Amino acid sequence: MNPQLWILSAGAIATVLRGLTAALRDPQLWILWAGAIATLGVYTILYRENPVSRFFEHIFVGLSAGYLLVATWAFNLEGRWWDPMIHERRWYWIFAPVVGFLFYFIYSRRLSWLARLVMGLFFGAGAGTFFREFFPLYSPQLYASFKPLRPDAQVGWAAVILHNWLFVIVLLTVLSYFFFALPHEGRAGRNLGRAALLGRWFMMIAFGAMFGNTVMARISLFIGRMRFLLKDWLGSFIPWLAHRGM
Amino acid sequence: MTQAPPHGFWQRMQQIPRYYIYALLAGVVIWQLLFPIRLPIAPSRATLGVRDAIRNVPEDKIVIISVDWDASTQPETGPQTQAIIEACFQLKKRFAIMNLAAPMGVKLANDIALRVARRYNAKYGVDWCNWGYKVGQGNFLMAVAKNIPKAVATDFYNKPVSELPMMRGVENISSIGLVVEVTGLAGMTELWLGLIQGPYGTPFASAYTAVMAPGYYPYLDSGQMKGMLVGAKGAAEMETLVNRPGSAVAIMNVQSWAHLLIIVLIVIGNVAYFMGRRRPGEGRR
Amino acid sequence: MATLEHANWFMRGLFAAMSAIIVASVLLAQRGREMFIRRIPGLTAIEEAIGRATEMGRPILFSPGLDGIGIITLQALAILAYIVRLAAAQATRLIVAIRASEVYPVAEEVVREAYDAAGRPEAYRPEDIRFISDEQFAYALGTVGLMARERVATNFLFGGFYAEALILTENGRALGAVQVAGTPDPTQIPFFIATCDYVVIGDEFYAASAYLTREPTLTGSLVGQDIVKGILVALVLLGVGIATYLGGAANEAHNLLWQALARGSQ
Amino acid sequence: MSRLFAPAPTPRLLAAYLVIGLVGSVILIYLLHRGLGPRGRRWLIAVVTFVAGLFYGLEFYYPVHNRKNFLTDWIEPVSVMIAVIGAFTVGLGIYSLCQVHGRNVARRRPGWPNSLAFFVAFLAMLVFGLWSHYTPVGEPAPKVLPWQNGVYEVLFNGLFAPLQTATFSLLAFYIASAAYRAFRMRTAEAALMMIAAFIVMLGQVPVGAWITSGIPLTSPWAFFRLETLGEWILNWLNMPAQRGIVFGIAVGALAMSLRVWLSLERGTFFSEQR
Repeated sequence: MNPQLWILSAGAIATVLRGLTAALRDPQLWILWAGAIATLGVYTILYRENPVSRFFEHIFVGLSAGYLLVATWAFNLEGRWWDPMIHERRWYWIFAPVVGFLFYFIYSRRLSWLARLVMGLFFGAGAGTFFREFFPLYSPQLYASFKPLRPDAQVGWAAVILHNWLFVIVLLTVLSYFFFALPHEGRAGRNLGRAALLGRWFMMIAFGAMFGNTVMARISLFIGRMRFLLKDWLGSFIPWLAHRGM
Repeated sequence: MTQAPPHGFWQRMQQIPRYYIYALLAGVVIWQLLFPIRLPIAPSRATLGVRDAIRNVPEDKIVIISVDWDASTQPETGPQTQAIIEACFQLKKRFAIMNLAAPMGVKLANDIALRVARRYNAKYGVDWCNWGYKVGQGNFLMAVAKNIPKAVATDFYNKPVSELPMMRGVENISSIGLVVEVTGLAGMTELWLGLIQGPYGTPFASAYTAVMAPGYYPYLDSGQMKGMLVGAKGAAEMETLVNRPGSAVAIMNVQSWAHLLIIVLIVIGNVAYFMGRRRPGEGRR
Repeated sequence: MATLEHANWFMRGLFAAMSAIIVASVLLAQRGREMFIRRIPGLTAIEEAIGRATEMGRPILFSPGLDGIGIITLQALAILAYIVRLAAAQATRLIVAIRASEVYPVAEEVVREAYDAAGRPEAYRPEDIRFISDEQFAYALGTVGLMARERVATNFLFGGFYAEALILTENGRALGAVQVAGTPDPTQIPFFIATCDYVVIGDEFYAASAYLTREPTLTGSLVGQDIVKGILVALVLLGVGIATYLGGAANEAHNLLWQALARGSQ
Repeated sequence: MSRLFAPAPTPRLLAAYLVIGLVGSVILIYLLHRGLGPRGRRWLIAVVTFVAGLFYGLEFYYPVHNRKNFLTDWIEPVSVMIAVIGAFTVGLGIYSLCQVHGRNVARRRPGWPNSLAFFVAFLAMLVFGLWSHYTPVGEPAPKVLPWQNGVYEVLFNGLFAPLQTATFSLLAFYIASAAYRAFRMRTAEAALMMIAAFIVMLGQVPVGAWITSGIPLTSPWAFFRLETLGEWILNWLNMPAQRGIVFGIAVGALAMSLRVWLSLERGTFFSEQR
């Protein structure tokens, strides 16, 4: 190993140690260092599946289960069940845990029908809620599709064609793709088949937009992590990095 | 790789190990983080819609920010939440943070709100508050529509919501001026539109991860949604609107070059594929 | 923005009609009436992909997705049964990669019954139904290792897929395998289109299993849904006609259909 | 009816009502279990599902007099009750996790230290999460937090959040390698999708706007500026296609809800007795 390499690596190790000792004194830096170690631990999976990444995976699943319990009690069960039942003495709240615990009978073979009974209650409530949502959610989608196909005072022919005509054609051809009970044979059937094919082509453009956006989303997750490693973590003890204006 | 040993140039081009590509991506990102080439960011119509929706909230009503996101989308939804909170403080609109799913969201958003509130010396309980993660999804929303203090009960700090100064007079959905949904989860918007915005006409705006945004343009066209932030791009535009450029602007600068890299990779990959196919004997195609 | 706290008479009538059509077609199907469902092109792509694997004498891999026992996974297993029948007839080996532990026993049962139905019970090999891992990315990487080791010629991915779908299809493509995928949720479909030979999109997924299983509730429901979609298309055409007649400015205020759909009863 | 649900006047009476309520419901469940055969049970499940769906749906469709009908006042209390019942199911997921990892530790299966790490992390977050919740620091937060709040912050912002962000940020690498090795324009469909993707991708980022910044905004060719073209594709090609998909999903969800509400799933996979 040539001498320059020695000096370079010794310098790097010294910098990291200086940062680590500073971190031990300030809890805020604990968070930074733990975050950096966790991130680098997960990134070892890029090389290949290894014990470090699997260890961090199990830590994450444990923290997630723990926080779910804390959040369910602290923000829900205490204020919305325990206080009304005990402090406001509304006795009927005792039925909530009783019905709630029926779910756990899914694990016993003889009593599992009781779990399906309370699931039936929730599926029924979910179906009823969807019946209530249907028009408030979808009727605006229907009447927003009533676009005029001829120009008027504000809108010229070019805009009408490029917007309203195209809208109606794309909407109807995409809808035609999802008709399954009508055969694609016979004169009318073949036209339906051609409309469905055109609908599938228009959907490819929509999937192209989703593809482009998904690439943008995934990449910004990584850029966000790299910015944390460079600006927040290394930047906390390497001033040159902190002022890069990231 | 079990393919036949590469012989032509294009075959070798197709067999480049993935670690080179990983290094290429990391290199482009680090280069642009350290030596950013800044380009202007022009807010789109959908982002202006969110800012205007916040501005048009009447004085006596509050804004609900539903933070249905967790750390898996933090680089996009974090700056979105921060920019929306900045806009609420700047435009002097009182807001309440809460969420229906992803319980982490309320804690992450609370940390952001505390940091930003210090800059505007806004007080918890007077200018903003945090209802916490509320179980029940549609059932919770139907209860909130009729009686907020009973449905929400206690806030993030375990205090009864009705005791917070800003919540005095906030009885039901008619005292809510705007709902802003920040999320990467499907189904949340349909709950708010179907059970709150549709029935009671409460204005609704959104901030989505870029993955989800294309699917919700129909709700922008129908006017059910006043505006929409699209991923880190929407957050960067909102940051420029409230002139607090932050992590989203930095991400978008790097994003430009990362997108170019991805497009170049796709083009070269396809050229290598099609050129490689012309050579006979490359295996039955 | 008109508020819609309660339905008006038009919505009551429309909802009652739509619900009656769907329920009636399901009940008719359950009482034995034959319901026509067209054969979707995806099934032809599946047959070609199996033919290719038979020609090359290499195995087929099927992934039923990441979800547990539920509507999407159960219909994916119905498609698996169809593929097993075809593969058994051509004596081509089939490997199933499982993620959710509760899906494992159901998948075993479906595959064994399919081999019996194809008249080749001896071809059923229990060790070809493999539980990889219940963790999302470990499942993806484990399945990719399986593809490379078994030199798989054809990949089928039907069911619920999420962010890891890309790892599966990218490596399948790099190994030169023919890939056919299908999932109802649109978010992963762009990546399947970029890497697979054919993709079954959205509700087509349900149509595929209805066509294969002839399950009365599924076929009846699909026929009922088609009629309701017909009603929606009629409403859109009527609305566009009225809007074109009225012209853009007067559209919202005077379009009766618009008012009927917007203004709830007070 | 509302007199029956009035709060108990004194704590001692409350305790009595609670015990009566608890014992009463357990007895009722026991009688149901003994009294009903398989057919009776399936009938009861179907009736409960139907009534729950009818309650929520009918309130919206039933004629109203000044914005109220006979069900309107019951929506809020019933919704709050069902929401809270749902909160009690949180243990289901955690029970199966503890079962899996508990077995790994008990039987020293390979990788059992990781299962132990699961339990340590689970209990640490549970203890420090609740402890710091009940010792709130108020506002503005003091410079030095009480030590248990400090540990909670390190667990949450130092481990929990970064682990999840880092795991999902791996996807950027997979997209980059897939972009080179797997995204092929082999079919016309894939080519059309890729071209639309390129335009939208460049239209969304500042460098895209810079590439076509040469075209002046006023000229008729401004339509072909990347950011305008991208916006047009998103708003006038992607939007109608997505609305077509939304209508498909709406009708599918309506059919699914009707089948669940009327328990019409008799023939399909649901009827398998686990």
